[in-house]
Amino acid sequence: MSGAELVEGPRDYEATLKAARARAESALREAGISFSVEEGKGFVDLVVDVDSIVKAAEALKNAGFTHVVSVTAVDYPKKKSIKVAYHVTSYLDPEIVGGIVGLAVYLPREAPEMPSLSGVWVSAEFMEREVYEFFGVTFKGHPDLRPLLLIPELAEKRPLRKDFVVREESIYEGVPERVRRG
Amino acid sequence: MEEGKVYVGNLDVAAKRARDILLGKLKLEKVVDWANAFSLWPVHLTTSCCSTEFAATFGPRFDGEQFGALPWVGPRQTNLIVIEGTVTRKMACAVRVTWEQMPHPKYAIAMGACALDGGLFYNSYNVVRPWEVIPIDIYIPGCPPRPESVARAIVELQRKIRGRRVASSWIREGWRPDRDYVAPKEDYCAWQKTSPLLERV
Amino acid sequence: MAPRIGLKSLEKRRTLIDGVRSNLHVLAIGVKYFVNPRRMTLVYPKEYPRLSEGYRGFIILEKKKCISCAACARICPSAAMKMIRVMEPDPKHPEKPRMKQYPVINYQRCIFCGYCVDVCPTEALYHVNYHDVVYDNLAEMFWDLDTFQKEPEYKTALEGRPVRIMVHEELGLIKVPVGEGG
Amino acid sequence: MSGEVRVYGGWRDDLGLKVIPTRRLARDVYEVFIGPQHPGSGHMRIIIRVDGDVIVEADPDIGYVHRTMEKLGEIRGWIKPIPLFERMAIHDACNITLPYVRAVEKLMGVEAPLRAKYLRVLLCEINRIAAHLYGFAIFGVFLGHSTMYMWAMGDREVFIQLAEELTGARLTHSYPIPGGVRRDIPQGFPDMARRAVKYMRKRLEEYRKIFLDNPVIRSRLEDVGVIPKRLAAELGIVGPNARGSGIQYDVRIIEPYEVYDELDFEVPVYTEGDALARTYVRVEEIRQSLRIIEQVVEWLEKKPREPIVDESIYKKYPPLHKKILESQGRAKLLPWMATMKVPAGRAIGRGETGRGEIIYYVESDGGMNPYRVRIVTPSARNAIAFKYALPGHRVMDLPAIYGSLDYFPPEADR
Repeated sequence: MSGAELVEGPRDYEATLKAARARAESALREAGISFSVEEGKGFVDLVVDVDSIVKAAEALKNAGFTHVVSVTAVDYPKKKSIKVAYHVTSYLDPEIVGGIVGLAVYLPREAPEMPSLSGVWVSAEFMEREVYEFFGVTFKGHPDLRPLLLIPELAEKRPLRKDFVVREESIYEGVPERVRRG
Repeated sequence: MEEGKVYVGNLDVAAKRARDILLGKLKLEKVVDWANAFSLWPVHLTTSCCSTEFAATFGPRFDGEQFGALPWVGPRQTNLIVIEGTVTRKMACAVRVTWEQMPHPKYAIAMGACALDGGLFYNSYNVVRPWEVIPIDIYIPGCPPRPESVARAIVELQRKIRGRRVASSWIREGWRPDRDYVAPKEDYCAWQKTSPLLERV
Repeated sequence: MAPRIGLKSLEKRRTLIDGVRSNLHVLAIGVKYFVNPRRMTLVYPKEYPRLSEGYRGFIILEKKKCISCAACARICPSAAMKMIRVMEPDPKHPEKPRMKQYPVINYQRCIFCGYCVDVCPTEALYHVNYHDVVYDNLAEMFWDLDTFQKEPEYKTALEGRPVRIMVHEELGLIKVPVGEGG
Repeated sequence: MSGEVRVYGGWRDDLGLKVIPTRRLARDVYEVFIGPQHPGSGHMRIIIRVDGDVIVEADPDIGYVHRTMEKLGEIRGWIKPIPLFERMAIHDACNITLPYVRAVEKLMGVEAPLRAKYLRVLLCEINRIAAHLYGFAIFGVFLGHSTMYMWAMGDREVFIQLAEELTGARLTHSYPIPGGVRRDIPQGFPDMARRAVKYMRKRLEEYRKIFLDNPVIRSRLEDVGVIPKRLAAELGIVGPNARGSGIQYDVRIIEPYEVYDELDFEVPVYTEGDALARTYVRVEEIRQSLRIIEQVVEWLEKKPREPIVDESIYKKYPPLHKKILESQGRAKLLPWMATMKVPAGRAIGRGETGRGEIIYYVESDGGMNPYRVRIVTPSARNAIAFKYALPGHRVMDLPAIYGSLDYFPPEADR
């Protein structure tokens, strides 16, 4: 890695993202994996099938995406699915450095399960543990799947799912009697 | 002394004798309170982000040492606990264990909105109120409080100790007459016993 | 005029002379500050910093200006600002009392972000420029409407004299005593 | 089994990288629990397994300050999460909230005026310096170098004073809002900032002598906790820790936000990857931040004052608000902001905080609350470095490595 291009100065992120997207798409196509694209501002998600996700991850890793920046899970109770997106990028390849591409998969909300990608990207290990405790997604083949941030009894409740409701106080609520009387 | 227990030296008896001499014979309550007020040693327990301001209090600009307070590492050698911000469910155990390790007479200051009523995290599922875990003497509002506020809390605590004879009466009675002893509402360490974290191979 | 990346590497210093020289440097600095110490410590509470006018300290209500719009309570991120309803004489019809709502504040929760002051359409709320007030019980910290209109007792001002903190080119922070007026 | 785990002398690239299985234990290996109440004031626990006094495995047990930011971010509207997310790293407040604000701005389609952008950069750099100095102070505590603690804490106050004059709060500024900032610079601020810059430049020379080139410190940091370049890239560690390992990455260059592409500064990268290199990166960054502050202050002084909020907000201002903005430089908020709606969409906002890259994934369904806010903080990504940097070192190197990684638990746990 010469990295000579980096030293030049500020880079155009749109161009980087375009290059990263093209690189990822061609890598998936070469591996014979079908995918659909979901656009976002500042990144792009490539949605694949659960069965082909390990192959897709390996293809992306070989294409130069070195690490995972975020394993993002979103709960959609209406669609009865949980989306898990591995947002990956590269540190070493000057052409795509910093361009965020998501490798996403939709899982059923009841008993979501998918193969762990921490074998491909080591940096996903802690983030997968996080998704496990907050959403209840089981990662098959994860070396060490246990709650990371929460105590076990709270992790059982899967707090980031939409049916775990945390209520805001209203603007009249919670005033003690002494204060209300003035 | 209890049968079957090994003590190194007879500390209990010595402490009782010292107490009888200091408070019984010599009537040195004032001296005891004065000495106690100017040797507040906060334990180095950081529960959350107010620790940045707590560190600043003992930095050069505000210099907490001028009040006779210096953060110390081992809980066994300290007598003041400053709850620096949010106490989470996982941390509550550490707070309680640290508090129980500290020798009497001991005091607690709750620092910041999170340590009073949860502050921004009042409806968070992972936050406990520290006054449910340990009894608190002084509350400091703010998020985070300024270092002067922490200094003010230490000054107020010193006044409270000297004005209400807190330390001497505590030593004599063995408990704080001006404050009910707060037993924790639940066993905050329960999760550790069942935690998969400690699973053995 | 553009940011760039600068590749550097550490200078290794392995020889004995280097080590001795560095040690002497350290000692020289120690001697320098021993001879010419630099003191920035505030002797609290004998002196206390007079904070700038824009400082976000305790929030006080000017009831006359309040129009009961509840914008402050709605924007409060920690739900510390609450609305209470009180009966008071109507200026237009003195015989008929009317219901009006006013904010009260819970200093157990307030985070001093100043959103309420900044959102108030009539400037009915303002900050005092001090912050070091402590309490020894929780109930006192939920201010009722009367307390909310009075600035809290500032014990430090009774005990000490104010100093203003300035940034100095050589000494870092310096303190300058302020007179009675400012 | 134990032979597989015992790799003494740090990780090297030619060993190949694999996940360290945490639960494998040899019979003669002892477990040591460090924290959460420990001298280094880190509110986390590291469980290490030692063979003699050589660390064989490290298992960072984090989550002691998990305050459920992501969940609370979903129920508090769009503007209230700014003070909320700020609490992740209150000594780096502007840096940590700005990416969220920028993500919301991307969704709303508004942009801050140029002056507000400069003000944001100004506070970001002041915060960056203060955050690095805080890191040094804690590093000093870790190494038992109490002079460093006192010096860094004292000099940090200079920059806190600057931030306080600018925003009205010591640490928790809640400064950027979607479409602008909350305060303009007060009278006399540029001179004050210049004095602070001059002061800090001189101090950095003394820091070098008393801390960085101090033979005692060097012998504790040099070649300790080496993270090679490829390992750093695969672990995805960020900020000064990555740049200390030769990774040429800084969000201010990769995705220049606000006005960073118009400013003249350098991003220091060291190739050694040890604890000393990481420390040197931070010192260099302070020096570059001082340069940025100088440039920004000059710009702010030269250019005439203009509204520091977006046109769409400014034109809704009643006359009283306009008067306050002119006379006090205080941008008022408008009541609808508490309940505003943001168009549906998904955006990633990122920025370079003192500790590295922070990423906010913000998803909106067009409602009054964000549908999902995913936050990946720099410390959360650096946490994994403990697992790979510690094995092979002696227990007494743990404080040096821990301190050099500049790990801040409230930020990592969110």
